[in-house]
Amino acid sequence: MLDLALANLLSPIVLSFVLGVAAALARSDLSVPEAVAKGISIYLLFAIGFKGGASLAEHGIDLTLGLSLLAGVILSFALPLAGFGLLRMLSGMSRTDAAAVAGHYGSISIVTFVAGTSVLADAGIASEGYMVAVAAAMEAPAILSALWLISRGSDDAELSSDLWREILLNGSIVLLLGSFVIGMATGSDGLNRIAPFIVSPFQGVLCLFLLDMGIIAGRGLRQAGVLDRGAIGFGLLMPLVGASAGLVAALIIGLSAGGTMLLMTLSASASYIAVPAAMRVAVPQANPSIYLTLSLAVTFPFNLVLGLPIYLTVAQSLAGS
Amino acid sequence: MLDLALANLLSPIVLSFVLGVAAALARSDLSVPEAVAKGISIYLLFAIGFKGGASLAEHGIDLTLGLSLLAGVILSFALPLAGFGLLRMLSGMSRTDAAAVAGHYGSISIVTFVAGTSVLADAGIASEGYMVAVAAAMEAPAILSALWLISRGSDDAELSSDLWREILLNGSIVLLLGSFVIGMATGSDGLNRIAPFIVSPFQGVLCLFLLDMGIIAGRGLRQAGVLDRGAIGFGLLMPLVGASAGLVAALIIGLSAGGTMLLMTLSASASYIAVPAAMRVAVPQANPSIYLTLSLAVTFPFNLVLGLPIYLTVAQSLAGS
Amino acid sequence: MLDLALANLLSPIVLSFVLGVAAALARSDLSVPEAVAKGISIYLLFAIGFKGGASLAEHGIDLTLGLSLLAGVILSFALPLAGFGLLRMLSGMSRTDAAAVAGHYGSISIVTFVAGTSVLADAGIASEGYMVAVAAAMEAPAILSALWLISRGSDDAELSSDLWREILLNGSIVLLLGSFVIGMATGSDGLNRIAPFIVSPFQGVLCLFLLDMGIIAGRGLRQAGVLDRGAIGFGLLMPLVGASAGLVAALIIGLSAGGTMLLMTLSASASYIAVPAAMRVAVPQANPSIYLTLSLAVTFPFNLVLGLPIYLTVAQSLAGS
Amino acid sequence: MQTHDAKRVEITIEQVMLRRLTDALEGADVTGWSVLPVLGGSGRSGVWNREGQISRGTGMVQVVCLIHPNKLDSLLDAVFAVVERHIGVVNVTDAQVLRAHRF
Amino acid sequence: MQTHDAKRVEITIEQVMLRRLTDALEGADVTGWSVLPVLGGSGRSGVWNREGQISRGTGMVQVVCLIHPNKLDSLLDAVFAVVERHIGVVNVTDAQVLRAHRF
Amino acid sequence: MQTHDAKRVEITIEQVMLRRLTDALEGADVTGWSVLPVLGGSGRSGVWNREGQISRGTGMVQVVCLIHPNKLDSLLDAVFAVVERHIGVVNVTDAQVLRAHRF
Ligand SMILES: Nc1ncnc2c1ncn2[C@@H]1O[C@H](COP(=O)(O)O)[C@@H](O)[C@H]1O
Ligand SMILES: Nc1ncnc2c1ncn2[C@@H]1O[C@H](COP(=O)(O)O)[C@@H](O)[C@H]1O
Ligand SMILES: Nc1ncnc2c1ncn2[C@@H]1O[C@H](COP(=O)(O)O)[C@@H](O)[C@H]1O
Ligand code: NA
Ligand code: NA
Ligand code: NA
Repeated sequence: MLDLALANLLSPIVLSFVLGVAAALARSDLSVPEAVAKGISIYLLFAIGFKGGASLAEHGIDLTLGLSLLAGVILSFALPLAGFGLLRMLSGMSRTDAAAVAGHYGSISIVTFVAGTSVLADAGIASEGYMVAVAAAMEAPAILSALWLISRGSDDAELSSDLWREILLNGSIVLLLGSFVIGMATGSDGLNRIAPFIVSPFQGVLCLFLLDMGIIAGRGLRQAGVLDRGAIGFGLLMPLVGASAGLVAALIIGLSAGGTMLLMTLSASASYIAVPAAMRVAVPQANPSIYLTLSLAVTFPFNLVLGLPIYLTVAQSLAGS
Repeated sequence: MLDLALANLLSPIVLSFVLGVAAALARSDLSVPEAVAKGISIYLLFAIGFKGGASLAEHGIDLTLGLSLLAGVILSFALPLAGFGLLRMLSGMSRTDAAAVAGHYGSISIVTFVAGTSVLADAGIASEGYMVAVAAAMEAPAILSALWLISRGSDDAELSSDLWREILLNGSIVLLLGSFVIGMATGSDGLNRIAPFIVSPFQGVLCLFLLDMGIIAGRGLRQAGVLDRGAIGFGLLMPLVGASAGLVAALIIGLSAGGTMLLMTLSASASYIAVPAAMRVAVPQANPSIYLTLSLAVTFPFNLVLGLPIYLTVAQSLAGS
Repeated sequence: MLDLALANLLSPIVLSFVLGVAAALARSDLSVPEAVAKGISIYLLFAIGFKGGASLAEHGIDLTLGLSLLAGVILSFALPLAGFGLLRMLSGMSRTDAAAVAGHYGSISIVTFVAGTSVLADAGIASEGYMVAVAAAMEAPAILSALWLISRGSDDAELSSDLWREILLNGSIVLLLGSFVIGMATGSDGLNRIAPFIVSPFQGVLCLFLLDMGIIAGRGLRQAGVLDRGAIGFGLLMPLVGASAGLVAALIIGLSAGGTMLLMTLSASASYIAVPAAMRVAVPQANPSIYLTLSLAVTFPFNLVLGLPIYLTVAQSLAGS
Repeated sequence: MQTHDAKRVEITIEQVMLRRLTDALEGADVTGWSVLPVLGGSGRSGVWNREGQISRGTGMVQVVCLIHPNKLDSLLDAVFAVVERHIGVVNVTDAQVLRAHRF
Repeated sequence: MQTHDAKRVEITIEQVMLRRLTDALEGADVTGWSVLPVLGGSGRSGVWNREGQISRGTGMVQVVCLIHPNKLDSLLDAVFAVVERHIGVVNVTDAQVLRAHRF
Repeated sequence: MQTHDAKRVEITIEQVMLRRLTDALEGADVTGWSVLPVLGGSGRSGVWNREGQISRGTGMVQVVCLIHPNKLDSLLDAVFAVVERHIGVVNVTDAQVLRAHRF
């Protein structure tokens, strides 16, 4: 496992992230234009969705597909409750802030997922193509749990049908699921046609994206003063809690080693696209610096650098044939 | 032909467009940043121009080159007159609006052309490299016809020398012709050097572009209320009128099946870059919602989904050796 | 050498630049969005840095590495002094303007360097991977020389520690050196993983970048009225002075032909990213139109079109085994 | 040139709230506005900066509304209902406009 | 700090008309202005939005001009000649500027 | 709706000077501002345009600051210290704000 961790640490992807963090901490003016960062994220979502769909088309629909989706939804609903409890124990933050943070950890980070697939690809390990759909299914339920936690306290959270539609139809989900369906419909034929765009340069593009994520995370770290020690502890512990829950679910369902690793990764990761936007609308009184900093500047780096090799090692020794 | 239509419908390109339309109709916030959309369009114009030029350099200048350019110019001048007549018959819109719309259908849509070349490439059918130059030649004449139609009525349209220069030197024409010349000058040698950029990933990039076009078209469809039924009928009928005229011209000139299909495609397509800008300057009293919606939300999807396989089938059975 | 000059002139890269210049001179509205131009420059810096580092990792650290860095620093310090003298002889511009311009010529233009490596690649000539680090080392010292020249006169120039940090940690340097280190750390293994992104499409991307540079240079040429004849003469002569100094240094150190050509190119080139920003902050009284126009609209085209083949010919006949 | 009294209302609001704001404007019968991008800023909730961001949760935009003075109160009521619980600032200046029939 | 009376003129105009507007400004001897991007908006001709657009025919920009009050009339005449037949809005506010010799 | 007097200060300044300006604002105890992009413009030092630029040396941004009127003088002093030797323009308009406790 140490080997794997080291190999991961020395991958261009992780080093690009580290470069971004270092640049931001040193207050360099290195930055990626917002439009370019968004363009790259569209590329990544499209590529990962399409490849997942095409792989599903080739390998056929598995009996475990439905179970995996169900497991994802349950994990997304349940993890915020565990997270909330943990956070109230470890940190002194308010109920509302704690609930908002917990919601992020039930949902998922698609870049962490992408980095996970790239670790699998490097190790030559296959995984279920539909894990992309599981990722999409896990985005929203956690938001409901967070809002329920908040409304149980004195504070109120507004969940209009409008917001509900916004959450379910947010751009990332639509693109991920849409390209998944396109990949499924066009199969390996379609994949071959656009592979020189979505397969070969994928890892390189991911480097630039992680450079940008590193810059943003580094900027976040400079504001880490908003977090008490307990919160930081939570940001490092909660991914392991999530990964363990994901592991149990994967073993029950009987996913392959690759699929197990990805479900662990999803469960361990914390949202920073869909959930923050929903929280701003529904719970404006929750402090965005807390959840953005925790998710992006603490948990994301942890997962990228240490989490992924851990999840892979565990998954390989416990799951699959 | 049904086979071809189905294959086209299930191509990643068309499905990406459909995804964009669906996302916009469902009011998802999925969107491509303006800068990225413009960047992709620069890439596509550069690639298509360069490849056309390089192909011309390799296959030599054909006798039909001059004739094709001439045919393009004549079609561009003439089609707005036919379109104007048809539109006045079918729809209740004002003379000025009708003339402005007609101008769009004489000119061309470069994305439709690009999608056409990609359908040809999939079918393994060659075409004359200089069709790119014909596309460029067809952009502007239609604007003159539209302005003439407008000035014949009571309304006035201003065609200053300034505007004239703007039309002839608009960015898309300059880039398309410029890269065509570069491709011609550097030939297959130059092409080989940049093929990993402009050839292999082309179809994949086109998917993302059509995703964006789908979003814009879908947004347009939500405003389709500005169009009466006759106008929508025009948007579906006029491409067939244009394609027929293009077909006749191609048969007279003796283009290959591929070239015939492309001339039909050009004639069938409606501008939404060069002509709208010219109309805003010269005929501000014409309602832009009408011509933008018709061109982008009615005719473009029709051509992309149904038109292209029709034009290909017809061209293959009537033209070439 | 004429052959080489012609081949260079007819490369897609140079022709794309020419297209951009022509479009801007003809007042076409062709333009690349700012975010896209910045995105491409990030790509180029990342790719060139990474490849340099990976090549160093493979070929091992050369005895000449340290000497080359030292030579670069000395050239960067010294060339502004020579440039200042030459400029005062040739042109009537003020001391302050002359010193600001001279600073640009001691520092380097990374795009000129990139174009140089691409000329080498076309000619199949290898070069020392660490030349990228030399490029980074040459960015800043020239700024000190310029500020010293200015403060010697009556005018004052402000060099706060803040500005100092900004110069040393400007985004381009950090990205170039950072990706150089990543390339070194991950070696040919890392390179292989992202080669389909940073190697194969590199030349094509460079074409689009030079199209943009051409547009900016062309716009600059339209304002060339700010330059007197002597200044323009300086912009054409100074690169040759710089290249000669670079040649001598390379011969003393014993660089390969490729490395010699690149050191000549670096010395011949004039900054237009790092130095202009520093000058705006430290010497606001210096006229930016003068140094930007000279660097971008006079010297850059000269180097790209004529300089590079000259430097290559000279380097090949005098250096290396 | 003849000009007419008007009010220029400038609302800096979170991007996620934009659609809700424009819906409220329409509800208050205000149909003219322009949205300008904001790159970054500082306020009571800290400093922010849009560069490199992919999160849809961060970032403000500026909505500029020119209106007839007698519509100001209903506009401000509508705006306030949206920004009340959210971060953001609203300012009003006296202005003169050409072509008053448009407002 | 000493400030001086000035007028702040803000012109929201179609991007395609920008060069014509700045030419007209120059014609009226106005040589200072800044152009700001507009992301979207709403007016009598409907709602628009710049996202994902490649068409050069859509979209507005905002031109801000600070001028000496006694130049206002000639500026407005020049502007009006350009926007007259086109969509767009113009507003003027009273302002104070530093360094009045610049205007 | 109850509004309160305020000043709207708009500073158009070179992008390279932005951090220095915001530092100066903080030094003058001004903690609320927004930064807007500027696409291009014209002034005594000529015409410029951001399109396609990669140079960090070119280009302006616009900083908008809403403040309580009694803070205006110290703000202008702070701003002037930064723009004094640099290009850029500053204007102040009278404004009304909601939620005055924020300024
Ligand atoms: N006084 C102000 N002047 C201009 N913009 C402000 C001001 N206060 C806040 N803002 C903007 O509104 C955002 C949120 O403000 P706040 O709610 O105070 O954190 C800031 O980041 C700025 O972009
Ligand atoms: N009252 C207004 N306040 C601010 N911007 C406006 C207003 N009216 C129109 N605009 C802007 O000008 C564009 C065209 O307006 P119109 O000519 O009314 O369609 C709109 O889309 C807005 O961007
Ligand atoms: N009178 C003005 N109104 C609006 N913006 C101006 C004005 N004068 C200058 N600017 C802006 O400030 C920049 C620099 O101005 P200057 O220092 O006069 O060259 C210009 O390019 C414009 O973007
Ligand atoms: Na999770
Ligand atoms: Na047509
Ligand atoms: Na140099």
